[in-house]
Amino acid sequence: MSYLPYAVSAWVCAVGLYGIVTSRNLIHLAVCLTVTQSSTYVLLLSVGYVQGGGPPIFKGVELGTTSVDPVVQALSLTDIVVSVTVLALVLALALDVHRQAGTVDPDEIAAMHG
Amino acid sequence: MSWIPPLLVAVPLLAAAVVVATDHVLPRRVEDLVAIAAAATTCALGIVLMLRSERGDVIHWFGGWSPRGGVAIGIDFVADPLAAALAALVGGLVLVALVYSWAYLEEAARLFDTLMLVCCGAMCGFALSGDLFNMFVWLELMGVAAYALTGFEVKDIGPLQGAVNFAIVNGIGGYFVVIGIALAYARTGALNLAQIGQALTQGGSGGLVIVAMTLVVCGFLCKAAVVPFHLWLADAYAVAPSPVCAVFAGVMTDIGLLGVARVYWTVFDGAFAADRAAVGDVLLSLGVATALLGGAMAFLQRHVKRMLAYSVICHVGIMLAGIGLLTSKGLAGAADVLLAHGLLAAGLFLTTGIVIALFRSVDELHLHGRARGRPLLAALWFGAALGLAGPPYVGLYLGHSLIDDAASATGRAWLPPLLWIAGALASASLLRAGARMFLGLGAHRDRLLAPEMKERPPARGTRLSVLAPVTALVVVLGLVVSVVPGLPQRTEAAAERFRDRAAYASFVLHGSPAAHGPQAAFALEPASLESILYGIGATMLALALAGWGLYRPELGGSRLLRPPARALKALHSGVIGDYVMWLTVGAALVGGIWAVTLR
Amino acid sequence: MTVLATLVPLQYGLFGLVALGAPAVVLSRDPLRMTVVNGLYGLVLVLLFVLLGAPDVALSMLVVTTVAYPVVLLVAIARSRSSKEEMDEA
Amino acid sequence: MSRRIRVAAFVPALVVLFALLLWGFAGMPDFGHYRGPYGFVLERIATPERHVTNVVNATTYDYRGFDTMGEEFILFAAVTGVVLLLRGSSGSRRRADDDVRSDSIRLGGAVAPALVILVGLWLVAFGFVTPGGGFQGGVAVAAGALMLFVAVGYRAWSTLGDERLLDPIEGLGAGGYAIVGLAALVSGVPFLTNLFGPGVVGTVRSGGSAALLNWAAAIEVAAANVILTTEFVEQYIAPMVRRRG
Repeated sequence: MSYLPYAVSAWVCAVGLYGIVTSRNLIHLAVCLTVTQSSTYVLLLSVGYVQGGGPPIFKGVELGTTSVDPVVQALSLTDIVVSVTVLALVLALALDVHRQAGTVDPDEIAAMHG
Repeated sequence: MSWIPPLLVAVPLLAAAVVVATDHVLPRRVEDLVAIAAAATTCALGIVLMLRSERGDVIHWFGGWSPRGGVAIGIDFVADPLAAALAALVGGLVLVALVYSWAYLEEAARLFDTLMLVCCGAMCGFALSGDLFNMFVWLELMGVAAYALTGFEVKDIGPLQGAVNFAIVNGIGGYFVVIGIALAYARTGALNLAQIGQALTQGGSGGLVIVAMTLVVCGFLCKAAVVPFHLWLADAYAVAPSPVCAVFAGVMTDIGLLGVARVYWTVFDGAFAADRAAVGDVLLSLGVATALLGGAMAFLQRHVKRMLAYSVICHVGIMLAGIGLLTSKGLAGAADVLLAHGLLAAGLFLTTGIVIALFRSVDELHLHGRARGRPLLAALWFGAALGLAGPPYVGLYLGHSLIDDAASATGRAWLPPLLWIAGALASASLLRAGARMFLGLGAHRDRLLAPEMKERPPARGTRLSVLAPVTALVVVLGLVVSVVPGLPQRTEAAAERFRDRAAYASFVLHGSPAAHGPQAAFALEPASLESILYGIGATMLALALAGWGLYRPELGGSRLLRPPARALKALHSGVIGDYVMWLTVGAALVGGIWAVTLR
Repeated sequence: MTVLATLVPLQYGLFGLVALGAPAVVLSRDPLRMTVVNGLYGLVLVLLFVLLGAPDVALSMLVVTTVAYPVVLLVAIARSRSSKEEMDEA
Repeated sequence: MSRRIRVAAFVPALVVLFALLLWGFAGMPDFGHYRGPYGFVLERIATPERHVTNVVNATTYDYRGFDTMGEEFILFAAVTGVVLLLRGSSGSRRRADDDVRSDSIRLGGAVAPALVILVGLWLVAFGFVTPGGGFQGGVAVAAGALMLFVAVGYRAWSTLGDERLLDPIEGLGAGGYAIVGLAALVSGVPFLTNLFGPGVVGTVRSGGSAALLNWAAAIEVAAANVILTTEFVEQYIAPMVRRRG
């Protein structure tokens, strides 16, 4: 069981990649990107987890109490910001693509551009 | 001098914020000046830092959080001569691009300046960072600014498609890097490159380390556009405005290679000390494949910027092959190729920009003879294109000759001819395009080349009094790289230090300054006869291939060439699903090979 | 720590939900439906992060899933459904 | 390349990649057995030395504050990029003049935005004490502003969302982070070094200049999100307005 969280993360990553490759819609594809990225938060937080540990916040908790790793949490926070910005940028591009081409299907767009 | 490294990031980023904050107060030209001043400062600081770091690495611990008992608790910048030189090149090319776009992009608003400055700061940060996650942050920042710059011409479908493909492939590369970081962190509990490397030396290799290296390296190779992660590059560089391309082609692509070299020599080298060759051979093969495919694809293009994009891929392959030799000479050769190629590729993109501004076309066949009577432009174009082939003591020659030496020292005599031929192919395509555009030579039609693009490039500023001198400066600098006295010795000394993992680790974690040998002498190294012959041969080959390319349709033989050409073009389909498929195949292949060969 | 120990099965349950949620999002081919499923998937992640002792990350994920993602996605979907003529008008 | 060939080539590669990931992950310590040392060192020193009880935020804005500077600029660059993409390269907004909104919402939505904004500010202010911080609070403040849009309508919103107001704020947020860093450098200590002492444990004033960075991040995040939302919502509204007019 102690391997399950890591396996879930690998699974989510693979599922997201599958979604990206088979996608017929840039908006769908952008969401698949965020799904792929969600595997990285799951992995990071699982890596830093300490069995029986509380959050690394020592307000009203005695110092030295077992707690989980704060570093991976800081990394995940940055990662989440990256995912929002990439989603916003890809969607903005998708909007422009739709304005110019009238479609958001990657195959059709490539065919149109030659 | 330890105050310089943070400024290389802080100055351009702060200037970007200032440009946005004062947008409605300051006139546009003043904002442009702020941006130009910031880029110039970055370039100057980079040069100072490079000279200083030749006497010993310069380290800066952010927030003053230096390591305690060998455990890094903060983030550090470590400036060695190679990284500092790259930062200086970044500043210089961004400066050139900003000055150029002053005259070129008439409606270039603050958005352009802002994004260029952000990109500049991010590239410097990536080059100098000594922390694995911090490298990822700069990689993403570089990317976010670059996607938007690629889509600058939002009125056309081409730029948008290029930006989408760029964003998605590099985004996935970024996720690979993060997963690799998580793996390394789980094993070592560290994010600092030196500390991870130190811990892995003791912990040995095994599946975790192999997979972590695969993911981090593949992630960086996406940025560096190495086969099969390269497909996005031509879509993006063909459509971004020329000054943007000059920066992208000149430094941003190659910076991914710096990432590969950095993580290999600071992190993974210790763990795989017994199987170095197995690591290097994969990089070497990828490099050779990239160089040859890039050269061949360049030859099949008629869209000049697309052709240049493939020539960039070709030279990235040459650099990766140099790095893959895993010796100081090989790395130094890659660094010198990077410098000369960065300047020449930037010069070629800037020259193309002028051609676009004057003739509103980027199509080799369409421009046939139309640029006749432009001797200066023609001289710049042919000079830079020939420099890429590397005739003796010109342009890329120095880097090539160092890689030749490294290859023969490691018993790989087959490597140099392949790399010279690849470079000659790229050079030949550019010479052919130049001969059609500027001299009006050759056939008017060639069905072997990629189909014509429908789009007409947008109107651009044509103030040649600004555009031409800037372009000429870059091209001339690129051509004389090979004859700078002492450059080969100094890059080699820098490369030697770059590869010294133990010295790096004890310097970063324990502050013990590494002892460095005496300053390399300023002397022109007597080049080996082989390299001179290769250089002459590559130049002749480039000229011959260019001539053949010009008159090929009349010479026949098309039936033989058409099927492979069609197959190559089909691979580069422009469909993002295909690109991600290839990316996955590449990562699986690299990881699979290492899983079998590294034990 | 006994309170935290009782949460372990819940953690594994949420990991299982994440494993099911990801394909559910990816296989929703209709973008609007996908936005909803993605929101639910985000909420599962929020709960998981809370149980992994990461309230800060959970809070970030919460504001992102409930505010940032839906706004940009819904606008993009709405615009991509309008016809070419309407786009030209705009 | 047809879709079928693409998927046929992709699936085996994906299986190999998945197997590689599983193989690599098998080398990690068991779930729940993080071994340190990085995190444990920070947990040991953060509260005594920095007077900060939320070690995550101490990491985000102090020990690894430089990462967060990069993160703020990622947001900054993304907003600039979205503006570039959605408005065209000139960067000037095409302003729609009409009011598109349902009157029924206006009355109900007066109190809620204020509450949400307050919650956001609270999250920022107590970031070094309890969960929360610049990013979470900043998005919450932006969400409150978004609710205000629903409540007061487009015209009032576009006054609030005016670029002449928001651009300087955004520049200040991102630039402020760099300025705090440079201030340290100018006073002769490393970039982003804390200049104000650690403050008082468990209060708003804990964290020293990292608290300033927290506020700079909050300003950047809030402004960035308001601009992003405005740009996207305008994509939706502008054509509707034009059709009415």
